[in-house]
Amino acid sequence: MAKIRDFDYEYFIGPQHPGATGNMSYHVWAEGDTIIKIEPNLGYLHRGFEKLTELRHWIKNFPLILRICVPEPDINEVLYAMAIEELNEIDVPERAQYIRIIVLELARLSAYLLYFGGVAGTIGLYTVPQWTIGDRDYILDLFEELTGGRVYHIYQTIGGVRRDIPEGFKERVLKTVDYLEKRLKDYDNLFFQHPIFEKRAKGIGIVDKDAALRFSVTGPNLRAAGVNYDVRKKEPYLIYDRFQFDVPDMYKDGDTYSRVMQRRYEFEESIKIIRQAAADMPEGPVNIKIRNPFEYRVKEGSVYVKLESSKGEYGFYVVSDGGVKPYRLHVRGPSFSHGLQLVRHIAKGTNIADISMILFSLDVCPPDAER
Amino acid sequence: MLKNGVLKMKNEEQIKKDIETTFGELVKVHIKRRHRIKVDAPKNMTLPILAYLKQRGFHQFTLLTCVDWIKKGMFELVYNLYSLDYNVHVLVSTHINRENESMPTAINIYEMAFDYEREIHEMFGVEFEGHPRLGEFLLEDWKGMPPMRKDFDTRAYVEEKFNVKDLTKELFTRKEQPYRGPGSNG
Amino acid sequence: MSILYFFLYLLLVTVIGLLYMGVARKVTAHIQNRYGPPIYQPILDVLKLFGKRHTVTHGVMHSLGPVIAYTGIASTLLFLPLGNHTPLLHFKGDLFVVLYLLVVGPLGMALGAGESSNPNATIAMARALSLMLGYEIIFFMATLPVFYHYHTASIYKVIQAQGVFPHWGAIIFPISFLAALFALQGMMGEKPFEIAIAPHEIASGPMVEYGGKYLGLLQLWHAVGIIVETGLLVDIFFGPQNIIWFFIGTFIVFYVVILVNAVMPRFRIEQAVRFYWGIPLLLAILGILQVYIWR
Amino acid sequence: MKLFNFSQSRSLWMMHFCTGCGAMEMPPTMTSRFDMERFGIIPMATPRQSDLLLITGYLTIKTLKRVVRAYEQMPTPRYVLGFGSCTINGGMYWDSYNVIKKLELYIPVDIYINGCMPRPEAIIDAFLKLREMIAKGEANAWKKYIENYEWYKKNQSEVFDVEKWSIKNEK
Amino acid sequence: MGLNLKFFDALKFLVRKPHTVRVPYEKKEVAKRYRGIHVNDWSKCIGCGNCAKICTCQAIEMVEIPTLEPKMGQTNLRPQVDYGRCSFCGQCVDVCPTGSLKLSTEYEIISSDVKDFKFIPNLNHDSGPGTGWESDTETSFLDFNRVEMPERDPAERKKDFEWVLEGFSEEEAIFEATRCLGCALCVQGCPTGMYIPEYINAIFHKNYEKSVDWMFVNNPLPEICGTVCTHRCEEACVYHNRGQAIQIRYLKGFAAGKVPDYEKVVGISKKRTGKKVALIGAGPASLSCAFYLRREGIDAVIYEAQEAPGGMLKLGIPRYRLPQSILDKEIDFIKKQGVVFKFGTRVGKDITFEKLHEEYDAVFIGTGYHIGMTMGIPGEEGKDVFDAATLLKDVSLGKEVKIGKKVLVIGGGDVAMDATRTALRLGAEVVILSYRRRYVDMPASDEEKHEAEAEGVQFLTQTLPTEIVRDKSGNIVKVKYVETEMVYEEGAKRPKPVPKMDDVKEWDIDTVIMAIGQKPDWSYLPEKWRKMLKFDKRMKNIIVNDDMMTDIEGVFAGGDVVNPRKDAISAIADGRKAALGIIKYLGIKR
Repeated sequence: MAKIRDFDYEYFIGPQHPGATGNMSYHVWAEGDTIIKIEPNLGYLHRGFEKLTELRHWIKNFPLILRICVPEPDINEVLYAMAIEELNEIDVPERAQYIRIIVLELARLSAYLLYFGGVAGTIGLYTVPQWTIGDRDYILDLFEELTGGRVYHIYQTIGGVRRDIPEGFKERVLKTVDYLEKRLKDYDNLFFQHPIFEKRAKGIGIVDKDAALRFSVTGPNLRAAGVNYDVRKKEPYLIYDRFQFDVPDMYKDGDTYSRVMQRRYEFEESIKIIRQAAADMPEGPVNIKIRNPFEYRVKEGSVYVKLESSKGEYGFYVVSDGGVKPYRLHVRGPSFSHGLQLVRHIAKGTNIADISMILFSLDVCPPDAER
Repeated sequence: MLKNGVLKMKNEEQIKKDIETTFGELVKVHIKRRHRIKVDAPKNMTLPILAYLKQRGFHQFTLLTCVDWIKKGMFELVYNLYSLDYNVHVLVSTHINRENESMPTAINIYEMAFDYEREIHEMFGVEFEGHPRLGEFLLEDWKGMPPMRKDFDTRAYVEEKFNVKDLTKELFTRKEQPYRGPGSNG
Repeated sequence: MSILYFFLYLLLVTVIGLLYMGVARKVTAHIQNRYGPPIYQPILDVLKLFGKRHTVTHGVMHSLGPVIAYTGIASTLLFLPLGNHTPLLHFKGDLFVVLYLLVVGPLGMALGAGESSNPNATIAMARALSLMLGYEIIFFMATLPVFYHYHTASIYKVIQAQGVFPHWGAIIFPISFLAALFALQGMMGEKPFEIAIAPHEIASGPMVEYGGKYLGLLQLWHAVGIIVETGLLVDIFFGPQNIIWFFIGTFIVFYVVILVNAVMPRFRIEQAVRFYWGIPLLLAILGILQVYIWR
Repeated sequence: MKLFNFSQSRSLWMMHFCTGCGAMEMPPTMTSRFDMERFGIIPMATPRQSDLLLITGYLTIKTLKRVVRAYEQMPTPRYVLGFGSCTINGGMYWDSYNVIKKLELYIPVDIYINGCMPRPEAIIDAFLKLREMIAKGEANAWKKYIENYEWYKKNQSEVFDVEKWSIKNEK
Repeated sequence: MGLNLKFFDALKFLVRKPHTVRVPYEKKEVAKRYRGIHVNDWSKCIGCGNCAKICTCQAIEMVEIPTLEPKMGQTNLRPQVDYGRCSFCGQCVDVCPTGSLKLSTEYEIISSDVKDFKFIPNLNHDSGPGTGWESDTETSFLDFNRVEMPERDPAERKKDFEWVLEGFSEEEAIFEATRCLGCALCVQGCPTGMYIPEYINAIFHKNYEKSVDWMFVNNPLPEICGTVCTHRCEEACVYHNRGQAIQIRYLKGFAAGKVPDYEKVVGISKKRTGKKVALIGAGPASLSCAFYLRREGIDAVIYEAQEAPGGMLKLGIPRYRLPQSILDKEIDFIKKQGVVFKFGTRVGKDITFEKLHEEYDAVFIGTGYHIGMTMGIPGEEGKDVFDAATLLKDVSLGKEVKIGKKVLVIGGGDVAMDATRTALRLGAEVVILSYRRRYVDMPASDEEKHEAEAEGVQFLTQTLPTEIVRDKSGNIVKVKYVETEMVYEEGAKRPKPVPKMDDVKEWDIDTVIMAIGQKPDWSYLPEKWRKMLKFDKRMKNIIVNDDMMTDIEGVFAGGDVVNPRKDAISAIADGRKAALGIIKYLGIKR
């Protein structure tokens, strides 16, 4: 029982702690059960990606770059490809765009399933992670079939995707999506409408509209605070402007419950997008030839590209000096805004019992903040 | 993919005009494409521009990044701001000397700059005047040159630190013949 | 002789308790859409823990904690009849002794955990003890009508008095039984009252600094505790007439407990205590009122 | 002893310490699709209770300090499973300035699985192999750590300040 | 607390069968495209090292396999994969030019020993075609289609002797140059071992002067080679295994053409050593030899029987293939280096070999094959029967040659192609090419065959002329021929043509050109000297040592008289090698 001046406890959440989101640690000062101060301590996952990308050819960075965000690696690949395509003014074939949409939305589904499991796990509802992560495996099976890898897909390339979809893949996607939709009812019963969950989650870890804007929160966390901001709608990248989908806006409280439920309804919207993309997918080529991977050059310039990940706005700032390697690549991870400064702000005064639920509900993913 | 000129860029042009009229000729504003404006500003004008933009409703401090232009001997700091109302990213870029020059901190304008500045300080060694805590951020017990600088050779560092051999050597290279035959020009 | 008898008794209860734990894991696994470990898994776990060579202690009290806990729960067995057998010790009012001894376990843990200087353990013990405030009173109040009804405070007597099927405490006092079930959930530290362990919040709480043999002892404590706690409920509300009946009874009660455990998240500590002082307390009071009305 | 080895092999409590990418294939392995608990392997929240340390991928220097510390807190016999390419020879991060390259220099490793990251099936196979080794009494890497303590400490001190990060009263 | 108890719904799973895959008792099928452990088909692998180059993790190392022999377009290196690095991205597969490397559906290596994770993959794990991560020409990063060289319209071009090609535009050239992976296998194909990846890379960077600088290291006639070379390098090119090789030849021609003045790039040697060397014949071998001798300050004097330099480049290759301007440019540059040409001086007649041997420090024989052979069939004596070498020589030198309207060309080599096309340009209306083997067996290069066909030459393969029938005035009227049959013999490399002698057919022909081969002329060499030289079995080629020196001290030889590959680039290579040999022989320090 370490006494630190006025505080009762000095206390670590992580790096080795089931309640920490990923491998990051929070240094907590608490008085009794109430947190007085919290200080994120990052760097456990710092691999120096930005340095490593500068040492590799443009194409060689694809296997590397996606490792930044483990739960949803595809966003990195797609963003990186988008950055190159924008700098080099490449038109991506239509079919590749549709495949990208399907991949991105499937990745979102899988990230959300992991998220639901994570949040439920923090309050001890261990059946939910067992279900959701088990069901997530069916999405991974789809990925494996499409891309050859379960988690790291390395499927994108400059100007498209590396392989066309296998035969019968669309049907299997739709089947899996149907299954997940069916299972969502089970999750509703056990988790989303569970009275104890509602009791524990409501009014906890409130990020109201002001705080959300002040701390540059993005993504579902911002939408749960009542700000309707979705990159897919505001600045439709790829071909998101062709799909009919809504951004759910029934939750405006910004508390843990809103954040979870916001994602639960976005889950359904993603399923809608996948169905449309599978239905509308045209025939045609899926990539362009880059001809020589060792001499591929990107025109001089800088570009900021962003997309909507399951955690928020994910952006790449890419600088090219016209060479075979990127000159500078800076990753803007959504966790940088809602995992550090925001946590410092909102964790004050919360109960130790809730802190890990709050962190999980914010969906703090340390690797995208540390890189 | 959105390209220049596909749609009308009313917001972008208005902001461009406003910044130009407010800050005069020293500040150069380019509309890079829809939703993206780049502002090249001298160092002393940067923070006023940020303050001005904040007041204009650019609530989101998206990113602070630094680019090491080692040949020019400059660091380029890029403040990336976003406004929900205008739906525009403004990238305010400024250059400072690589050595012996510091930048005033932006945390009084944008709180979010706190951690970004810590990161830039750690990775590039840029000093931010007035920042309360520029300490260790991602690295622990790091000694020596900040790793993201262009002149930091990570492979050589790894060879030495982790006792790994021959990283700097490419594993497959064509054997260069040093002598170029009698046709050699010199 | 009776000492030997006691140890046999203890061994039987420990093994069966461990098997119950195995069943719990298996059942939970099935609800979670998977197979789960074999039923004898907890026995292997304990064997392994006792085989660990190198263990660390944080002082005498830290090592003593599990011992106190285990001996506390083991001595409870002295008073607990497994069916219609005479327990090794029984006298008037042994219920109170049992209820008291049940507290020894957590207390021992509290002492040990306090020594370990790990904030997680300290928080956990604070939680465990405040949770006790909730369920102990409910449990006591829920059992009160039964003892009152049979005019005795001896568990053995109560069993004998209950006799066969329709004369069970659970049928005569269903409201109290319900309250006792609520209390049992908390007493066994199962969800939604798994607050003291809470791996996601405080890294398995009191056990955080225990390893090896100490942890093995705590596992045994838990195993015996399962039988003792469910057994107490069965003894009081079902009046088991023989040992098979007793174990069937405890199994059914335990099964219900783990089913609830599987579909529940955990409360926050003050929510749990508040919960106990809500409906269960009401039920318990209603149970007591029932005795009055009955008469 | 045999009984102990057997029960140890059937009951491996792994430390809930997930670092790096490999951590992403642990949830599927642990949860219903592959269900690791069938083999008696469950995650444990603290090093004191664990037998098995999974190094699921790369270790940054900052994490290595904690890993060594956690490893030293684990009761013997303890086992280490190196997961994926990164633990073997640096993997993807072979030229990263903040990631260690060869895990075996810093803590002894019983078994490695290749893959980036390994599939759940491979993970389970590795567990089964480890289980076999333990049952036969072959998994003795933890003894190496005690025997070659100085050597490991020397290697560790090359990447971080051991004095600052060691626990005095434990070995 | 609400009364929502729907969560008990979850208990329904108690009675359901879990969806767990009970590994290892059950197996989940691995996806077909799974990226597992590498498999390398050694029968296809050429050891180009591109997999090692693209590997982000430096997991792949090229290891020398002593049991393998390096061949043309193939090294004895094979990839060794370190699974302590590999991240299974499959980029090595997508960049593999031959498609030998793939990732199989096997994924497991479990071991306590770090060493087990590093091995050389071969076919051990393969689960068969169609499984694992494979790449075909469509999915590969590489583009297996070359940029076609633009040609003039066949109907137009066959009317004159202007160059048939139009040349690359800069854009096309750079686009084509992009394809070069820099693996340098082509260098093995090139007799003179040019720095091909380097100069192509320089072209990619639009740095043509740098490019030419690289070329001059071992080829003083880059633009000529860039136009008419037999481009063995392209056969060795990694793209050749599954698609079209890079247009190395034309890229070279393009870059050399972009540099109007070589002097700026290569400079002129001002060295003087006082030694002098005589070179017999002004063909590519002598030109090359003379150039490199001059670079080291040795005086080179070339004796040439004809009035123009270039040897076969000038006399054998028609102008529509190699324009005079290119020839002039390169030979002028060699002249500028200070090489002395003595035209119209036939050794043996105008000056004796002994004298050369006495006067000069060394002698280089680069006389080549310039006497056309004939078939020896009835009726070949007389007018309107030409041998191709003479015909081409006369045409090149601008002499008037008269041929008929219906021309038969016999033979299937490059010279035969040149003869047919020259005949067309000389006004022939029908040109028939007769070859005794099949079309695929023709030694002529594919381009020339296609070009000739496009211009309207009729290919009659598997035919053998047996007699030339003349009328009373000696004019040819007919050629009798028989068809042949290809017969495979045990142990033979290729099938042998066997004529069906009993079925004689005939063509209406008025001119016959024989292009069945050439031979050297040794008449200038006195008997005494000839005896001192060592020849091969067929008494055609001189045998030389590694320094290109013959058995006579100080007499070097090169080009067609030495080299079994009768092409310009081999001659250039020989010349260069001989120059190095002479420099060594004369004891000049570089």
